[in-house]
Amino acid sequence: MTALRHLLRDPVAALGLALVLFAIVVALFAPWLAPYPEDAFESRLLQRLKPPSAEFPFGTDNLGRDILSRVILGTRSAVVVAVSVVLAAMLIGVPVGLWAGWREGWVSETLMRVTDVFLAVPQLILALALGQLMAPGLTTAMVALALTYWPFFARTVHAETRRLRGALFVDALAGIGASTPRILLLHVLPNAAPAILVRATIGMGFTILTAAILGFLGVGAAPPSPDWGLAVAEARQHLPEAWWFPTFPGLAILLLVLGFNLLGDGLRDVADPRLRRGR
Amino acid sequence: MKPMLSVEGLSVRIGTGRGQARILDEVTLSVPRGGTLGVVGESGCGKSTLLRAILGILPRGTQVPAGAILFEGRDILADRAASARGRIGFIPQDPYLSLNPVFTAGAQILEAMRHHAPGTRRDHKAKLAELFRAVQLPDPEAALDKYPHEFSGGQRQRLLIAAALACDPALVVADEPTTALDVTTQREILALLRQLTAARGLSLLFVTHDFGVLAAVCERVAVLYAGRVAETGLTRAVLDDPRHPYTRMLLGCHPDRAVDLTGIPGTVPAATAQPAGCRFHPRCPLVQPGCAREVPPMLPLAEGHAVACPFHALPLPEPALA
Amino acid sequence: QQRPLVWGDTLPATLDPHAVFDVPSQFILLNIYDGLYRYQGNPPQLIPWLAERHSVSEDGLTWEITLRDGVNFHDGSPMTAEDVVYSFRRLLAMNRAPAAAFTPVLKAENVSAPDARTVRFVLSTPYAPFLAAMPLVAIVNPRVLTANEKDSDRGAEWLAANSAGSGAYRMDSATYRPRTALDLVRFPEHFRGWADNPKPIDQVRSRPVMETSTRVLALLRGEIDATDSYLPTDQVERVERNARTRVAKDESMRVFILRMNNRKPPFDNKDARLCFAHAFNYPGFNEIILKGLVIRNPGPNPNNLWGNPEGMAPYSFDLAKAREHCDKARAAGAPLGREIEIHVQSELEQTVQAAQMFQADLRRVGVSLKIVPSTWPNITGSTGRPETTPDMWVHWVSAYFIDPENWIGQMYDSRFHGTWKASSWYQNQQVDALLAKARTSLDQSERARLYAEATKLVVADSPDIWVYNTVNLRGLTRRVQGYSFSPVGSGGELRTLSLAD
Amino acid sequence: MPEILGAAGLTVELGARRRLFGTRPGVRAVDGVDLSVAAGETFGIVGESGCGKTTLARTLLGLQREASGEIRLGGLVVSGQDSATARRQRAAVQYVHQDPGAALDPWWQVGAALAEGLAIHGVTDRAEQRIRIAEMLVAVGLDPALANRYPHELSGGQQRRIGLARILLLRPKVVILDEPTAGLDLSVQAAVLRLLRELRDRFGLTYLFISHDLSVVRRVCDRVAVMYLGRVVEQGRAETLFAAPQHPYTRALLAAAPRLDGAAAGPSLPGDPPSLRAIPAGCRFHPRCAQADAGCARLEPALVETSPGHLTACHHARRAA
Amino acid sequence: MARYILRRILLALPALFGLVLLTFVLTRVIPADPAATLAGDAATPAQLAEIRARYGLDRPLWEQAVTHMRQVLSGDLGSSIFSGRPVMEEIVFRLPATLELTFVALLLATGLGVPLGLLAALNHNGPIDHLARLISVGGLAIASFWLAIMLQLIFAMDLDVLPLRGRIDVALGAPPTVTGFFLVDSLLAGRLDLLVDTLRHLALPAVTLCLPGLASIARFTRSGVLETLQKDFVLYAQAAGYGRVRLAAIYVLRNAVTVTVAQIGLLFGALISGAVAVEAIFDWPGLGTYAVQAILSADYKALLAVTLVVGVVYAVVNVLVDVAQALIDPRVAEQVK
Ligand SMILES: Nc1ncnc2c1ncn2[C@@H]1O[C@H](COP(=O)(O)OP(=O)(O)OP(=O)(O)O)[C@@H](O)[C@H]1O
Ligand SMILES: Nc1ncnc2c1ncn2[C@@H]1O[C@H](COP(=O)(O)OP(=O)(O)OP(=O)(O)O)[C@@H](O)[C@H]1O
Ligand SMILES: [Mg+2]
Ligand SMILES: [Mg+2]
Repeated sequence: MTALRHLLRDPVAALGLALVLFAIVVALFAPWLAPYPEDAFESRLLQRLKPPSAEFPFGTDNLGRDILSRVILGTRSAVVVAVSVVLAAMLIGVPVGLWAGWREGWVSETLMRVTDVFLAVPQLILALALGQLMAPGLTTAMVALALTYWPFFARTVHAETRRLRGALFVDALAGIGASTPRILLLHVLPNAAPAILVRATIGMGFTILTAAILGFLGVGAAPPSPDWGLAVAEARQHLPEAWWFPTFPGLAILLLVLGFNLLGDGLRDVADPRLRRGR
Repeated sequence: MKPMLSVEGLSVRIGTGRGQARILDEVTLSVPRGGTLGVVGESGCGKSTLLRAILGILPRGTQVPAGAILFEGRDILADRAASARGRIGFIPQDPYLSLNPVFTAGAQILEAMRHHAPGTRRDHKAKLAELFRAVQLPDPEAALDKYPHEFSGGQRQRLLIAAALACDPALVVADEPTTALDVTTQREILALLRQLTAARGLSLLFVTHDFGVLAAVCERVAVLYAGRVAETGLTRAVLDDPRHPYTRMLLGCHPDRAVDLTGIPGTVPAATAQPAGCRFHPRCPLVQPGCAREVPPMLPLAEGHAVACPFHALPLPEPALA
Repeated sequence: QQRPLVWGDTLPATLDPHAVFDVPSQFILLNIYDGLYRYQGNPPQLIPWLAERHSVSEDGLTWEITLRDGVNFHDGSPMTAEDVVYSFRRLLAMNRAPAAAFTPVLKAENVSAPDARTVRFVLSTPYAPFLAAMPLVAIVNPRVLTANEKDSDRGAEWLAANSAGSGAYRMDSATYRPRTALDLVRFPEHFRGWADNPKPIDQVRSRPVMETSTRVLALLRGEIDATDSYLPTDQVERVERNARTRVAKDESMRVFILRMNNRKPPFDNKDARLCFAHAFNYPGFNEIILKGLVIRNPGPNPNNLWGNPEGMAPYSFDLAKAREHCDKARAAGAPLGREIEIHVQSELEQTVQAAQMFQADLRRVGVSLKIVPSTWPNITGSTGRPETTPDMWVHWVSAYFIDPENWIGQMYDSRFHGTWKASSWYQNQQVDALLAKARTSLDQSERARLYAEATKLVVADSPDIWVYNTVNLRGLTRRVQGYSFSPVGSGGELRTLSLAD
Repeated sequence: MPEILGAAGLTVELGARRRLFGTRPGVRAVDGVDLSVAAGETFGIVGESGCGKTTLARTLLGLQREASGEIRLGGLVVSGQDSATARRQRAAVQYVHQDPGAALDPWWQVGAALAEGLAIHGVTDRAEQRIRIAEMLVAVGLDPALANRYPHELSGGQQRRIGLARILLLRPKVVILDEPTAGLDLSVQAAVLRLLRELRDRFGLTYLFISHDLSVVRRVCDRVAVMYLGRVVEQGRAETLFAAPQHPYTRALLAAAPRLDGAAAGPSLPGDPPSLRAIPAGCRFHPRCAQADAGCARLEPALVETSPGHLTACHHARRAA
Repeated sequence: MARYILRRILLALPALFGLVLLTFVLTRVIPADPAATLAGDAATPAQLAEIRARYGLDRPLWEQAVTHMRQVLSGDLGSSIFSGRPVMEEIVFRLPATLELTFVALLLATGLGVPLGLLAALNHNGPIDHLARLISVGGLAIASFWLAIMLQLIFAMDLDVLPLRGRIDVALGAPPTVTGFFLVDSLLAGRLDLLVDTLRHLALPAVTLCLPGLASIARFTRSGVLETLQKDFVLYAQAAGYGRVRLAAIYVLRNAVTVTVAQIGLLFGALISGAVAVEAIFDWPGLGTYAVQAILSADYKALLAVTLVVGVVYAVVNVLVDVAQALIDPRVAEQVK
């Protein structure tokens, strides 16, 4: 709770939180908020590429679909992608980081070297290749993103665990006979949580952006899904005439990623021990 | 003769999330020319804050509602331009943390000299090497180009002493310069400080919480409690015949002194919740109804010995000295 | 000094004319190399190019081609019949894309040069489109190639980034960057001479632009003088409006098709296929999305090719009819309830748009379509077996050579099963027989009849959905003069071009 | 009094690591230490920073593996196991860290931290936990309501008391106190020392008291060992050791301690303590020793009894005795 | 120091080995059949089999992997299946293009990001701090492909001040190749006009690419400076009378940027990834577009080579980063000893 208060005292972080919450609300109620909820699948050829108007506040796209509705509907997939990719990456990265950070010796070394390998592969290229490997589509893109993002969690958690392993309180716990799983799960993990949380929020921003690039390059979300990146990609052919076509989905990406990043930034400051310290 | 430094009625406040912290209140003390004054007190009583005020580096957000700091007769608190930074040398508390790890020892000190000492860089270097020899650093020439981590703790403290002397200060202020060191090293450093101040005729303001160290270095002492001066006087006089109940009880806790280990009941108040009247009254065995209302004035005793307690003549009740 | 002509069309992956055959490689074939025959004009005429004339034996097996005299390669050496033999043998030995039209009927040892000006081909079976396929083959200079041979690769590695031709332009190998930059210099001694073009272009720089949007913008800014010939229809108006640029619109022979895998239920059911065929919004797609810049094509062959039946009626967009067929198919047990996958080439926006539009309309007849983004190699990699071939996919069949064999022949004859062109896995013995006969007959009018017959049968079975025949749209700066289009090569022949000041 | 905790020839290597290319040598932080702590006494260990006091403690505790030597607990040899087993076997020995604040998980309320120790040792009943914690908090002089605080909300003295409470809940026989008064104000220090004495009497504890504050050690310890660079150089009863130190290092150490009367007594000790990475040959103290002669540089002196119950490792001390 | 560098390099080797293996496995299980693409139109199954045999595509996967490893170790990255050219030759001209772009972007990101982060930290929680954070985080949030198109429309089309695409004007032609870096080559050739033109062409793609980097560099600098400002030695330096500007710009910054520099190593991977989209839109003939083309045409040899080369570059950059850190902070190399 104090953390939240800290966060809200920082206007930039508060803005981030507001953006993220707004996006989540929009995502939850998307079908009720969108003026034309069926526009994910409809095509209305006679209304294609109409500029913004009262009827279509964000204009219409190349198949005559309402862009506002599609931006709203797209929020859901953006949030779902962000959350599930980051969760999946966490599921891989956190245990790896914990274990590698706790143990000494070749197991730990090997794990970190594997992490290095994944870090050395350019994320987008790996994602593209994976996109080809499995049927291209949103699921593939998500798997690919999770596979490319887990090393960041592994690194963060590894560093935190290394730091905490040397902390006196961990030593003290070993002193009173606490088992390793107990120390790792009940003490190291919660203490690493702020760093993980910061990494996660930044990761969400990163994921949305990369998913958009993948959509843009044609290996992300499949049409007709109202994916934002896909929309910008589709809009390329209609520029600069239909300026509204890429602009609104582009702005949506900008705002949500901005929200996640600002939130992460704020959390970083709040989680910073310097600000927490003091009696 | 005018004192080298005199602090007059200095108050320092800082706004915090839990209200105003009254860190220093009406602190008055002075360092005579060529003399040494020790400031002792428990953790959090405002020793470092006092030094920061003198050095003009109070943290952001602090207010100084009252008081003056006169250095060589000029108020350096009111008139920053008159602040003779180069003329006040500073020896910090922790030699391990007070040197920038990514610059060589020479680079850091020369940078300060560039601003405050006359002469060229060549002159500075020569002078610094000389100082390094004076503080008995091994291999003084090479020391200029070494990084802090290549020195031991004692050597770093010598380095910092040299740095404090680099701009030919008239006054040196030291903030617990030996707490991070071993006793054996501490003894060396204290001896060095004594020798250097005597040889150069420096005035020294020395902050510590260790009465033993105080006895080894300082002629005069001011005892701080919760941001106020409780007692001041010649070190020997105060140590041999403490008058303030706080001083008496504190000294009674010293392992060399204590008849039995008791401690002082209660705790030091938080800076945000200072009691009214005498700051010590909630813990004082001699407390009287008036203590909670009125701030006791400094009562002069013999030879500049003064105490902020009207009941200083009363004996402490037995349990407190059991 | 005049700014060189900057050609913004795509470059092929390799410059070796015997290694690839796709639309970009035609640019190399037409400008750096010469073939025995060449298509020119629209409708395309097959004109003798390095050849002077040909003769064919009664049984249709032995073809003799007489070469023109006085043709020199870029290195100045004269071209002989032996060089032509070398070229064909190299083509057949490499056995890559352009060889596909010949390998079934021609063995390397059956190409020979009885004299310096005659080349003889002896086919294993009669093959009517033989001559039509001739322009596919570039004649290369064996002397240059053998000099650059490595591990008896017939100079393949070298030729991928160099040239050994006789064409109207020669390339500058030093500045060549694969798929990025190709600089061409006019070859003044080209055998055709330059009399028909008083102001030929001396310097041509080919600079492909990868992104469609960038390509159009680059044209508008004058950074390039020509786009590819598939300008997005939505951009046409804008390019035409610009004072500096124009759009060349030429009816081509390139059919847009939605394939159905006839082996996979529900597409093994004719009613199901007909249901789909009636559910595609042809007018919406052709007239509104593509702004009428295409021509409705009712069958597998392009409209403007011979061999189409008279008065063939295209399928109409009629959802009521579609529903009727669907109901029938359902009654027959066709699993129309399952989600049907349509694979699109995600880098080709039009395939995506068509699928999205189709999806919306199919929903109204209760069929759900799932769009799967994919790429050309991924799809063609999967068409080897019916089980791996997608339910549906979207692509064009371009004009590689001008003969119904290129379209209906290779698409619906079951002997081609396993190739991407025949990926609807259509099987009809009657059609097979008709196509086989048409392939071997040397009588043009008989062939036309046979193909018309086969087309009628195929269209009745509706194995695929044919949507339109392409109008090629190439953005050009107005200083480009003398642009002449032919469906083969898409107007990429530089010889006739000149630059206005 | 019988011995409760003892060590013989205890040697500990730190920082040795097997590497891809050879092994990195470590340092001997503890080098052949013999020790015998009698039940119920307070045994002090003093020495300069880095001389291996903490390492010795952690080894006795079983948190650090010894390289060689023997550890005895209640008459049984308990050395030679891997860390997990060692720690289990030595549950009767508990340790209070040098920095009590850092020894508590900042995310856990102190009550929970105390309960955790109980839970690990099999007391899982919530109500019983609560009762025992409250009792113990009172025993260490704290308000039971403090159980709901986070470590950073406590003062240094309070943190130290919590540290004590945490291990006392485990009913140890021997408590190793690592610099229990470092960084405390005089008044708090006095209270803590008093508390320690009370607890010892009440729970029948034996203390191994590590400190470099000689005034404190003199006051609270029955016997004292002086360590220098990983070795014990002098050991004996506190009164005798402080009154008549025999090793020149002990003398220097005593002389260096600042005294309230301001008088400086005895010789000062020049130079910094040498590093464990470059231990001098012969007597390891000889480069800083005023009495050193050529023999000191060659021969390492053994720890021998120089007077009854008093051991010294110095060539000259032996001669003097 | 030399030992330190050597150790870093040795540590990078197993990672590179793993990378080769990983990418091989990935690329070879992709269903797209290079043989089908190669054989082209109307290829018969027999033709396909023949091509597969020729390229060893019919061998068991592990055997292909061993062959591949052997080839890589002998420095032979193989020939592009699709173009028939040695992959190395294409990379040799595409790598400098990408590196030139990423280095300029990195330079921009550092040159702007560090001062921005410093400014924000010095105004901690002030309006400038909030603004700087908003800007820097905004940079991290903008989709590069979208920004690229917008920049094209504004600066090339509407304002008509910068070129739209490519590395150099077509009419000018590239400088004679020495290093492959046009900036260097045009200087070597003494052609200022080419240098200027190269810079003009670099402007838009480099700005697009630098934004995310700029943002993270600014963020890390900010938090590094904030952290350093809490250190005792800063207080001490203040007491010793350091000038305010000097204190911030040199004394504090040098400590703070160790974190930033470490970040640059990680950032490099992101930059190369970002280059994929940016290169496509600006027609930059670099590795990013090459990788995309390789993927789209199922040219697995080319893709393997690209990932390997990028991996090597990444490793080299990270060794450089380690060295830079050791130079900035003398304790770093010390710790490893
Ligand atoms: N920025 C701040 N905000 C709030 N309170 C502060 C701040 N800085 C110092 N204080 C409080 O001011 C009081 C005096 O601090 P100071 O550092 O001067 O004490 P000290 O006597 O030097 O203590 P120590 O012996 O621990 O160094 C303390 O109670 C401290 O908590
Ligand atoms: N992991 C390690 N690797 C190498 N050397 C180490 C390691 N841990 C500690 N040391 C060294 O071992 C020596 C003994 O350390 P120890 O903590 O036991 O000393 P101490 O007497 O407790 O010191 P202090 O009074 O400062 O607490 C020190 O010189 C230290 O530098
Ligand atoms: Mg202080
Ligand atoms: Mg210790």
